[in-house]
This record gives sequence, C-alpha cells and structure tokens, in this order.
Amino acid sequence: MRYSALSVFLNGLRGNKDWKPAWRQPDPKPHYDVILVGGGGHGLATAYYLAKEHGITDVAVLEKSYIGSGNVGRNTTIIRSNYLLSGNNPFYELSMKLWEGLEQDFNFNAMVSQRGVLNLYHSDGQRDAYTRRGNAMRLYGVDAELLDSAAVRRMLPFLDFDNARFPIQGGLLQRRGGTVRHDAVGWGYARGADRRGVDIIQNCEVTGIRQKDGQVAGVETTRGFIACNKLALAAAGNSSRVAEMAGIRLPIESHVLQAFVSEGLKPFIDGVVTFGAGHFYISQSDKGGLVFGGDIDGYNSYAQRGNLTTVEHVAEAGKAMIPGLSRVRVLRSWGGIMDMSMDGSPIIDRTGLENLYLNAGWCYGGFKATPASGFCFAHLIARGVPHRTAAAFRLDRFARGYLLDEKGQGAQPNLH
Amino acid sequence: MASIVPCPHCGSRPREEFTVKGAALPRPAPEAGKDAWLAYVYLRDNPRGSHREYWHHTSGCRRWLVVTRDTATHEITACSDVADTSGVKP
Amino acid sequence: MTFHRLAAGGLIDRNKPLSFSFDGKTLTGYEGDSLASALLGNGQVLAGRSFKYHRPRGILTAGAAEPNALMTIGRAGRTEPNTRATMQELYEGLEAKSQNRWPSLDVDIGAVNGLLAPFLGAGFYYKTFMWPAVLWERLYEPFIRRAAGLGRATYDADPDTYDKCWAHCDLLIVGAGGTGLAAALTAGRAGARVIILDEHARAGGGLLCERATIGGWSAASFVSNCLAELASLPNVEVLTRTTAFGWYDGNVFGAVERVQKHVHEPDPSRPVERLWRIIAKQALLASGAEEQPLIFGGNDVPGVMMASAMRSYLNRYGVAPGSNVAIFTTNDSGYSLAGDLEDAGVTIAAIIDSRKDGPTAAYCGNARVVQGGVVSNAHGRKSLSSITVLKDGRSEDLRVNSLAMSGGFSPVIHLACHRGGKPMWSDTHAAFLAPQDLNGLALAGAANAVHGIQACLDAGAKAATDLIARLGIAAKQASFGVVEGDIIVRPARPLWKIPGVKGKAFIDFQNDVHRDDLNLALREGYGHIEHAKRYTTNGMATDQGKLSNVNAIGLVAEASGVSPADVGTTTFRPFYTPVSFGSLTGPSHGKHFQPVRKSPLHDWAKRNGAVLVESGLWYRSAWFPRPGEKDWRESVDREVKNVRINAGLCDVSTLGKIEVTGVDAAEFFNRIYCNSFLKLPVGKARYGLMLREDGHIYDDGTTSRLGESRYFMTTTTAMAAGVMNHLEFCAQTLWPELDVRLASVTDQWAQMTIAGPKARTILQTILDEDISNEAFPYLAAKEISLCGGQLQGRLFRISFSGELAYELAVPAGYGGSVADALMQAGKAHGIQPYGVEALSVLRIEKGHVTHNEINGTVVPADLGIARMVSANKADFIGKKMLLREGLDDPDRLLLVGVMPLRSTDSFRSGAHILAKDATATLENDEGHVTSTCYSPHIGSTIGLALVKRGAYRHGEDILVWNGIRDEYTPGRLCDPVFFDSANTKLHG
Amino acid sequence: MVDFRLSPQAALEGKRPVVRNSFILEALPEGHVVQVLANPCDGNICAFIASLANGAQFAVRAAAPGQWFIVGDNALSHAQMQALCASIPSHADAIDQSHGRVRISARGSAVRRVLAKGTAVDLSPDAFAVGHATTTLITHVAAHVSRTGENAFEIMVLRGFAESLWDDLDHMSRDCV
Repeated sequence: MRYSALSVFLNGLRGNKDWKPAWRQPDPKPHYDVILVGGGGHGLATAYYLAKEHGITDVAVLEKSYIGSGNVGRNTTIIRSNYLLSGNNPFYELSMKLWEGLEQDFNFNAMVSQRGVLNLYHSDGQRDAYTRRGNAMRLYGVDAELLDSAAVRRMLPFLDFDNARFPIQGGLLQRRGGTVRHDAVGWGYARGADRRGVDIIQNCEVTGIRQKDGQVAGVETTRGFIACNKLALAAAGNSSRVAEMAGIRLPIESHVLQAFVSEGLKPFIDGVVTFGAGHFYISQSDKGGLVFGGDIDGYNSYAQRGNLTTVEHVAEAGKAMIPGLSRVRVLRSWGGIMDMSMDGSPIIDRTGLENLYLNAGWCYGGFKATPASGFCFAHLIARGVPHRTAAAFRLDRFARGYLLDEKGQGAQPNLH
Repeated sequence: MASIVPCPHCGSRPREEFTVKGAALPRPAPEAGKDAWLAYVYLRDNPRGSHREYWHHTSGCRRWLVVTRDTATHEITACSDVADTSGVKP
Repeated sequence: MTFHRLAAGGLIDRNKPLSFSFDGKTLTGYEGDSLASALLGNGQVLAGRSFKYHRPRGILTAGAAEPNALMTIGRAGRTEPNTRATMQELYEGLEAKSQNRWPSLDVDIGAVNGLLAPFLGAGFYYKTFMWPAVLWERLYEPFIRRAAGLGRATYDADPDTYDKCWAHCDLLIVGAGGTGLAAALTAGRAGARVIILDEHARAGGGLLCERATIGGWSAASFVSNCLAELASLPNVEVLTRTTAFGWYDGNVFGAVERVQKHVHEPDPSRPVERLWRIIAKQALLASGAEEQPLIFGGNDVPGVMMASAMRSYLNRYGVAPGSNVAIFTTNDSGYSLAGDLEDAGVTIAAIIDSRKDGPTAAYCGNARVVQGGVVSNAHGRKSLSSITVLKDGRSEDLRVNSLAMSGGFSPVIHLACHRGGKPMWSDTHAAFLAPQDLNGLALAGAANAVHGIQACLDAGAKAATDLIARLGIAAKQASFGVVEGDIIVRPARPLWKIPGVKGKAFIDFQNDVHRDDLNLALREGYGHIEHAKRYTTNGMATDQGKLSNVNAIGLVAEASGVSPADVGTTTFRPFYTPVSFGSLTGPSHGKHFQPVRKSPLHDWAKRNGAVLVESGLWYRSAWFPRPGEKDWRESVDREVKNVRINAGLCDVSTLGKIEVTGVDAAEFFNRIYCNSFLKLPVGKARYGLMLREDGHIYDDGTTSRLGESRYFMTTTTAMAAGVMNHLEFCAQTLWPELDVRLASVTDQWAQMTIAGPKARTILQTILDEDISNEAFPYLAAKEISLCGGQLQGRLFRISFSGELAYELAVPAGYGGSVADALMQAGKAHGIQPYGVEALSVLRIEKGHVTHNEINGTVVPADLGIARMVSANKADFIGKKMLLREGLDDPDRLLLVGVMPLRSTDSFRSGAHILAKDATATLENDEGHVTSTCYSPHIGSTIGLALVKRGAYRHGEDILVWNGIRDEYTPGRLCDPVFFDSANTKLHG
Repeated sequence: MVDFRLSPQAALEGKRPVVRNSFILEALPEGHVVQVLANPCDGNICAFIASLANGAQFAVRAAAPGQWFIVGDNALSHAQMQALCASIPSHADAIDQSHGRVRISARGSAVRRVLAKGTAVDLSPDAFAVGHATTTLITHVAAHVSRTGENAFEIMVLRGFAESLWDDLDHMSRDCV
C-alpha cells in the first residue's frame, strides 16, 4: 500500500490494523537471473535499481541475518559529496542527486536532511588542501564554500575559538550535505525492490560459490543451493570472506569503526561538523541524540566492537571542539566492520570470473554512497560495462598504478 | 585482547602505546616477479580468525613485534619480537 | 493521601535537613536521600513528561534503570540534563528542573499529542512528511527536532576538572551488595589485590532495603561491619559512586567515579569525575537483578511503581507510598513488600498474584490476596486513582493511590555481554542469563539468577574462592551466620500479554512505546527483534532497555508462538549507564588537548619577537615583526630580502634527526633511499629521497657521513616520527642481518640555518676551524669546535634557500646562547632572524619541494627528479611498485612553476589550473597550485604547481582558477626554479 | 675572533620544585645521558653494562633490548664523553643524549597514585621493583620511568616535551593536599 499522510490518517482511524508487511518473506526459488549476496544498503539498492532502471526483477537478495544488519544499520548517517579526485567526485555527486529525490522515488521517508557538512581547518596547509578540494567540487558543479574563522564563528559560536590548542581558522562547507535516517534507507530500498518482484531472503547465509566451466553456477547457502546467471557480491565488511569462496584475494582489510550516540537533547547542533585537529565528527539526530565518531581502531577486526582507547580519543577531540559537551552523557557506542581498501577508494567491477561482479572496499564512506553504489552496480550487472561515474573503481587499478588515494597514505588501510 | 598487548620486553601495555602496520608478510626477493610484489604490497588474506601482524611498541621499547591475534575475538595468542629476542632482557 | 515521609525509619539522617528546589519550588529532604526519595518524601509524585505523548510520569524505580524521572540539575557550565533523580544524591542547594514540558510540568501543551496518538503509531514518520520534498528541512523536520529531545545541554564551558587513572588488581568485583561484599571479604582476607565498586553512594545494594538479620545483625549493620573490615585491609580498595560502564578486551573495565557530583561547590583541587581503566586478572559481576514491569493499561500513571523500588523507598528512605496500596506481582517478592508496608501501617487494598498457587513464601500478613488475577488497567492522569483487577473474566475496580508491580527479576548481565557473548534464555529462571565460560569474568548472586540473601552471600564467597584460586591464591570462604527473615524469590512465571487491557500499555516508558506499537511492527514485517527495536525505538531510551527489552522479547515471542530463546536479544553494548564526555576526556581538553613540543630555540625566538605558529605538536617561528611593519607580508618580505642580501638565521631544530651507526649503515641507506648512498664519503652530506614500498615518495632529507660507520640523517618535521618507525621496521624486520643501529637525536640538537652571502663571514667568527669554500665546500659536513673549544657542534653546508648556507647543530641547551652569539657576530653584517614563512618563500623561489608537493601521490618523475632513482641498485624500498604503467602515464601531474601574467596579480595555493579559454569543468581540470608566495626577488606572486604534462609546457599561458574564492588569474607556466638556476650562489 | 661566553639553558629552567603533601616533583640537573645501543644478543655488552652498573661512577637504566641509558647529575666534558664512548665495546655505540633527554624526579608516598593517572604500567613494588625501568606513555607523552626508591621515580623525557610533561605531572598531583 502506498504511504502518504492520507494513508496514515485513514489507517489511524481504523486502529492501524490494516497495514501490510513492508516486504514479503519468500522462500528461495531454485534459480534466479541475478543473485545479490548481502542484504545491506548497497545490495538492496542494487536490487532496487536492477528492477527499476533495467527491468531485471528475477533477482534474489541473500542476507545471512536480518536485512540492514550491516553498516546501513550502524553508521553515523552522514551524506556528502565533497570529494577531491576526479575519479570519485562525480560518483558521490550522483549519489547526492539520488538522495535528493530518493524518498519520493521509493515512497519511504528516510529523513534525508540537507543541513550542511562543515569540515574545520586549523592550519594554512589544511586550508590550502580544502581550497583545492572545494575547487574540484566547484568544477563539477558541486556546491562548496570556504569559510573563514569569523564566518564559522557566526555559524557555530559554541565551538572553541578562544582557548583551543589548535585554533579554528575556517572551514569547507557543503550545504547540500547532511544526514539520513540510516535504517530507513535499507527498509525503503527493500520495500521498493520487493514491490517490483525482487525476493528478499533473510537468514540465508552463502556458504560456497559453485563454479562450472570458469563461470559461477550458483551459491551454496544455509537454505540449499540456488542457481543463477549472474552473481553479484555486495558484502562490504566481509568482502574478503565471500570473495575467497570464489578464490579471489582482495586489496582489502576489515577494520572496526566505532560510533556513538548521546542521551537525547533539545536541538544542540544543526548540521554535521568535522574536527580538523583530531578525529571527531558530530551531528544530531531528529530524535535528539548527538551522533558522533572518530577514527577506526586501527587493527584488522571482524568483531563489531571497539577499544576504550579510541573512545577516549574521540571524546577528547569532541570536547576540544565543543567545550559544552563536557557534561553531555554518551549513551551508547557500537562498532561496524569496514572494508578498508588499499587506497581508500571503493571497487565496483567485474572479476576474473565472467559472471561474478564485485562491489566492495567502501572504507567508512559506504553509507553516503548507497544510492550511487546500487545505481552503478546495477548498471554494471545489467549492461556489462561500468557506469561512467564509477569507471575508476576498477579492481586492476592497483596492479596498473591508477590509484584513487584521496589522503595520499599509500597501501596502508588503517591510515585511510 | 587488543586493548592490552603483552610486549615480550615491557609486559602488558595498552593499545595506545603501539603502532599497527598490518599483516606480517615476508618481503619478496628483489628479483621476485611483479605478481609477488603486487601481492605483498596490495593483496591481503584478511582472515576471520587467527592473524599474524606487525605491531610496533612505539611508546615503549620501540621494537617491532609479531602479534598473533584472533580478528573475531581480539584474543592475542602469541606476541614475540620480530628478531625473537623475547628471551633476551636488557 | 499520597507518598509521604514517615516519622521514623530508613537510613536517612533526620537531624541533617537539606533544602533543595524542584522547578523553582523549595523543598526539604535529609542527608542520605536521593533526589527521588526527597521528592517522594515531599509528596511530589509527578516527576516528568514522556518523550512522544508528553504523558505525566512518576518515579518508577529507585536505581539506574529509571526511565521517567530525568531532570536537569545545576546551572551555567554545570548544567546537567537527563540526570536520573533516582541516582542523584541530594545535597544542600541542589536545583532540579523537570524536562520536555511547556509551559510547565503540570500543564504541558505537548500532551495534545496524546489525542493524535492514533496517527502517531510506530514509524508513522516513515510514511509521511514526504510532500513536497522541500518542506522537510523547512517545516516538518524543524518542528520534529524542537519537539524531540529530552533536556537542554549548555554551551558554556565546564568550570570543573576531570581525572583519569589506571588500576590493576587480581580480582575486580562489580557491585557491593551481599554477593560482592562476601566475595571481597573472601578474596581480601586471602591477600589478593581486590577492587570492589558500586554505582550507588552507599555500598550494600539490596541489603540496605532489607529487614532481615544476618548473624544477628541488621542487614544495614552487617554492611557496615563488612565495610569496616574491608577498609582495614590494605590490599582492598572500595569505590562507591563508581559505575563500571564497559568490559573491554584484555579484561579491561571502564568505570567512572562520581567524585564530587554530590556537592554544591566542588573542591577545585579534586575532579568531579574520575575515569578508571581497571586491568583485572579476574573479575566478578555481582550486579544484581533488575525487576521487570508488567504491561497493563495505564501502567505509566504516576503512583505505579516497581515493587522493589517501593520497598527501597519505604525501608531505606522512610517514605511511605500513600495510605492505600495495591501490589501486582508474578512472584513472591511482592509479599516481602506487603509485610513491610503493613508493619509501616500502610493499608494494602489487595495483592494481585498472577499465579493461581502463590504465595509460597512465608506471608503471614492479612492483606487480601487475589490469586490468578491481573491488573488490566490503572486509572488517573497525574496520579493514580484506581485500578481494574481482572480474575476469571470478572473485573473489579479498586481505589488505590499507589500500585507496586513486579514482573520478576532479570539478571543485570550487560557487562558480561560487551565482548560479543550472547545472552541465553533460561526457562527455569524465566530470564536471560549471561553467556557461559567468559574468559576472566564470572557472575554470582542475583546477577546469576540466585535469590535470597543467604544464597547470595554463599555464592559470592564461593565465586571469589574459585576465581583467585586460578591465580594460585588459596582462600577460605567467608561465612556470616544465619540469615533471619530471608525471602527466597522463586522465579516468576513470565506474564507477557495481560488480558483486558484498554488504555496504552507501555513497554518502553521513556520512548512511549506501547503494546500496539509492537504489534504494528510485527504486522508490517519488522518481526526480527532488531527490526522491532529500530522501527518502534523500543529499548533505545536512556535506560537502554533495562526495563523494556525483556518484555518486548516476551511479547514478540508470544505473538510469534516461539520461545524468547528463538527471538533472542538485541546487542548489549557499552555503556551500561551513560558516561559524560568530561570523564572520558579527563584533563586533555582546551589548551591541553595535545601536548606542546618546544624547540630549544623557543625562548630565543620569543626574545627576538617571533610570531609562533602551531606545526604539528611544535610551535615554530612564523616571522619576526619589527616596529612599524603594517602586516606579516612586510615582515616576511624584509626577512627574505635580507637573506638574499646579507644573511639570516632560522631555527630548523624541528627537523627529525636520526643518528645511524653500524658497519652496514651505508648499505642500509642504499636500501631505504631510492638514490645511491654507498659511495658517500666521510665528511659529506647528500640529499636523500625515500619512497614507500608502493613507489610513491614518502619523505626527503639530507644524510651526512660523520665517520666510517656513523651517519646523521634529517627528515622533514612532519614525517619525523613516521620515518623513525619505518627505519626501525626496515632494520628490525626486513634486514636484521645488517649491522645498523638507530637513535633519535631530534631533541639533542638545536639546529639553525645561517643563509645568505655573508653567512660564512658571520659563522667563521664563532667557529674554531676554517670554513672557507676550499676547506668546507658545498655539501661538506663535519663535527666542529665553537668559541675556542667551549662547545662541539656539527656543521653542514646545505642550502634550502639557494644561498650560501650552513646548518649548524649544537647541543640543545646551548642553542639560545649560540644563536645569540651569531646574532651578535652578524650584527655588523646585517643578520636577521627569519621564520618559516620566509623559509617557504626562499625555497619556492628556488623551486624546492616540501610536503605541499610531496602529498603522498607523487613519484620522483612527477617532480622532475626521476634521475635520482638509481637504475643499477638491486633493491631499495619502492623499486618494484614504481614500475607500473600508471606511474609514468604521460597525463600525470608534473611539477611546474606558475606566474601571473600581470605582476600585480596574485593567486593562492589550492587554485586549479585550466587551459587558457577552457570552460571550467572537471574534464578541463589540469592540475592545481601547491605552493605560492610573493617573491621579492621576482617582484610578483609565484607558485609551484602539479599540472598535466606541466614539465613540458613552460611558457604556456593558462588560467589559475580559484572558483571557491571567485578569483581567476591569467598566468603562465614556467620553470619551477625562479632563482639562480645555475646554482652559482650556493656554491659561492 | 670575538670572545663569546656560551652558557647552557636548562629545559626546565625556572620550574621550581612542586612540593605537596606526600608528593614532590623536581627537575634533576642536566648532567649526562648517554644512550648505549647494541645488538640485543650481544653478550659482551651485557657484561660491560653490568660492570658499569656495579661501579658507583655511573647510574645505568635499562631502556630496551640492547639499549641502556647511562645517566648522572654531572655534565661530562667533551673529553670525558669521548673517553666513555671509547670504553664501549665494539659492535655497540654510545650516543650523547645529555641535551636530548630531561630527567625529572617524582617522589613521595603518593607518587604511585599520581603516576597511575598517566601510565598503564603496574607500579606496585612486586611488579615494578626498585631499579626497574621502562618506557611508557604518561597521558600523551612517552617517557622513560625508573624506580629509584620505594616511593621515588626518575622520569626521563624528550627535551621538547619536558615542559608539557612537567605541567601534566603538576596537574596530576594537585589533589595531594
């Protein structure tokens, strides 16, 4: 049933008894045209766009747990398209454009909220780097503004301007950046894909990839073998594990990134702000919790939990940026598993196996990329050629030396 | 136990005293082929489970250690000096 | 008559009245009160408003799980929203305000949401507010944001201080109730290092509300005796007001001690909160159990309270719950409350026991007991007026002014689940228990579903014995004599779905999640407990589901016809209770956020009027203004000109300095630098280029050979630490066979550049040896004696500026003195100090690169120094990966100079380069400006840039495009060396 | 040649001792600090170090495998320093760090409690006996800590961080009243 103010009103009158399930709970069919491994944001988005943009509906999304149980279910909800490199920037801007029409498109309010993303800078060097980045954005028509200290102070007077170890010199602002209710993204895509005929199969873990004549024949799962014409992997966090089933070794390490939410507060901070003198970024959810995070813990991990040291570093940077946070209480911390790639940029590409497609390596930028990732991955699966905005996300770029290293850290995933 | 690392020289120390490099892989011979070098620099097993990795006790003895750690439980099962000097105490 | 203070009884000191205020109203409590007990003692039952419907709410618990009585206390920088009145100790002058209501707690406009409830069901917002899209940010969301949230935080800085500390122990005991105390005594007497902590102000836990006697002592006296003995044991530390909030890898526990949250004016010499990081060899979780609410209509009406809380207010605080009380229970604990109430003279209207066969405990009271009945609905708005009792289909209304409820007890196992272990449902205990075999952590007492004082004391003592036995410490189990009046609470039969419910039956009180919301979530396919939680927000309130998770799981299980075991729980994560930023931050904030690193010439620079700028952790001299100079540019221009004409002195002590020794040192450098080092003679310096293993440039610097097997290496300031780690990796891990030793000597040497035509003349006056061009040519390096043998230093003939230049290193403590000597010696020759700004101008004029250009994505060829990469070395870091097609793609960005066409024009770093007349698109982006300055030598702005094929485009006109600043400057690409490209001056 | 008088400035010049109830913080004279580097498995060096440690002339602090600090309150002349370096067995080196490292004395009955605010090292006597030394983080600054008495520690820190660490220790001991 279509969601609208009217449907909410009418159902309310009838005691909300007539709402239907947002998606079916089908049993797996023996064969699908396309099987997507991973019922996270990217997998569900891919299924949605396969159906909507390419009319491919004989699709199954296999999720080992409940849908949205990966990073779309545990992130800091930020969307932005403030990228530097020409291989990245158009892709993330496509994502931003898709966000901007998403809710009307899939008829689900994911609370896409463009209240701005501000990156603070504290030195001439950072200012120059943000100038370069802002110009790269401008050249592609992406909104970007460079603010000086006074402008930042007018905007956020409660930051530490007077007693800071690393004084705030200014910031790079993208007004179209913002936040999205993360779970709703997964649910919205799931509901949209389901209504177009896609089978979303939960509690169905892929345990093996069956090959025949150098092709993928299908997948072994905890619910039996399922055959397919094309197999697409969107299991970020566990990409290496899944790819290994196909004998592929990836330029990826899995790392844990922690995030945090405070007790609910009346409006405290409007947009997203990132600290330039330490690892800290913060926004406030519509429910009132301050949502914030910092850097990854720094070691390979598949455990969705972090280290107290990192918690302290994040809090220190937070209070250094906003002294008023001192008495705010942190309610909850959690950890998500990141596909940290060797140059900090993702992979959307074909593989050595003709009908096996790979979507991986999102580092901690995967959430904002969800719509474009699904859109471009669907394009690759349907047409066999990369979408123009994702053409740089090649798997062979490491061997050929065409790296997408925004930070210039080299082959050291925990530094990206 | 990634919160506490049992440095063979200094005893148990908190994570913030260390720098993590990553998988403890042998550096290929100079004459080794392109693929061997690509694998060394870029490709990772990234196992779920036991993982051998290089940690540097940066704020301690400044020795490089090989830490064997379970990436699912974070439990450290072994930690030794790269030169295996764990027996030698200054 | 409602809640009121009794004339006697309880652990409060009636001789120490404390006055405090609530919503501006002045009230009186007593020492020993919590804010909650003091409010109840004053008959203040209405304590807050709920999140969504703004329903009137009362105090539900007496502990950490309180979802309703959240208040804002303190003012200005000490404002603390969402403080749980049940955990806040009362102190003289405490100011508390209710939250989330307007205009007042009594009259709250927001309550109209209650009328709209049918349209505000779970997740309603996912289904609407979508049209038109633009109205979301403009209208809907701002409204929602204003309505949402609980208390209001302050922007003011916190006037108080916070500490952190580490602690080590053999046994950490979390919870100082009977179980914990018995464990602490057992382990403490055996000599083990014990830390026992408790989140409450007073140790004792449930014993403080008990009327039983232990070994002839009242429970409270028993606690005092235990504490007295523990205090006498030097190996035991007792921490009250301390909450263990997380269990981390390595058996590290995070705990926060509220050192001064119970005083009006904190002592400034002590922190208000202290973060403990406790490394425990073994740990015991004796955290007790949480009584669970029952889900009937109106179960949130003020006056409805958890039974154990009512008992706690009665016995510990001497507060009676009104004159006419009903008890609704699924287990025996209700009866112990009944007995206490009757003894206190409170009339019990009825005990409604959902079991047909209760009570089994020794209940000898005379209250009416309704067996096999339930309370289906509670009535009243701001306070309870009556309840509807339902039995065998017949309902009956009872007038009561408070109702105690007990849905059984759920062990507090949060910490035990923080490291990935999943709780297990136990049908016998009708509760979720901690995972088994937790490495280093055990549970005992009520936290382990053990009930009764005697059983808990024994369990604690036994657990301690077992745990320290693992450490090789033998202990004798403490025993404490007979317990009289012990009430053993048999496990409750789960009572999830209560019949006959009419009003809203709340599961998550604070988030206003009621039974229908959960049903709707199930109906819509959000049946997985994680989906149900996220869709309804059940368990996401500040109590993190302490009172709502188990009931939600039970209801989902019942609705889906499965066991709670099949439903499972959501994930328990830190923090057990919310922790302040302040305590997690400790002293590291403001100016102390990061340590300060000072150059040995710091004071000298200040004496000479330097403007200092942060550079990593260092402070460096930016420029040295002189009277009359109107801006920094004027000072910098002067400093630059003076270096070119006379001489300047610049502090370069922040460069990384590494002493490298060993017979294989030369071979070592040959492998870590891409250029050749084997043939570097003693007494010579050489520029070295260091690659990462991926072929990109990592760092650069000079290395001098001071002896046959002794080298002195410099790195850039920014990379100093990283390079040292890298070299140690190479030496220890890659090539242990090389005889090479590394020592960081960055702090040992004060290092200064003396640059300019007159540098030699000036230096010579303080040096004891001849440094003529013949005796000490370009790139010479040696140890040298100063001022008639007063000091040994090191001299290097290195030039970053392109001038005749030297770097002089002297022992750090002498830095200022030597710099003074040079200034004095150079006075006649016009020497002036110069800072990093002038340093930067000089190097840009000379076309030298820094990390502005070496940005982690460039290879030597990009900077026009491919020739430095040795072709004949068998091996060096980065050799193989450098040979990738992408790294010498003709379209790569190459280093080039940029100048404005009109000398009066200027441009800035970060601007991009477009071909002349090209439209501004990403496709036409040809690179960017990496460094700029005004060049007094050239007489205009100049810059270095990385531009597509830049090295081959000298003389080409381009546009310097800085759209973000709306600056567009016609320019020309040129040779990046703007000054003395023949290098005559530096050889002079 | 003009006659210049060169005089050293101590990194903690002007920092008066912090004397509190049960805690004293004091900058030690900038005498000598010599870093000895050797192959960790080198036997003769250990013997040499032992001989040094026995003699009263020098105090020796273990630093890391194959690394020690020779420290003392008296500054060594260039000649003395060279003599000391010369006495070091081959395959080992002595590096003068007299100006690169600053030594601070922290003592008093509260010293363990104060230091525990900064370091995760267990400083209880059975775990960290007199004479024991190690390098650790004190809050955010790496420092070398030696136990010189039951309630006395010597803290050695990079010169550039000396003032910062001093201020931290001062703050950490503010409750010793």
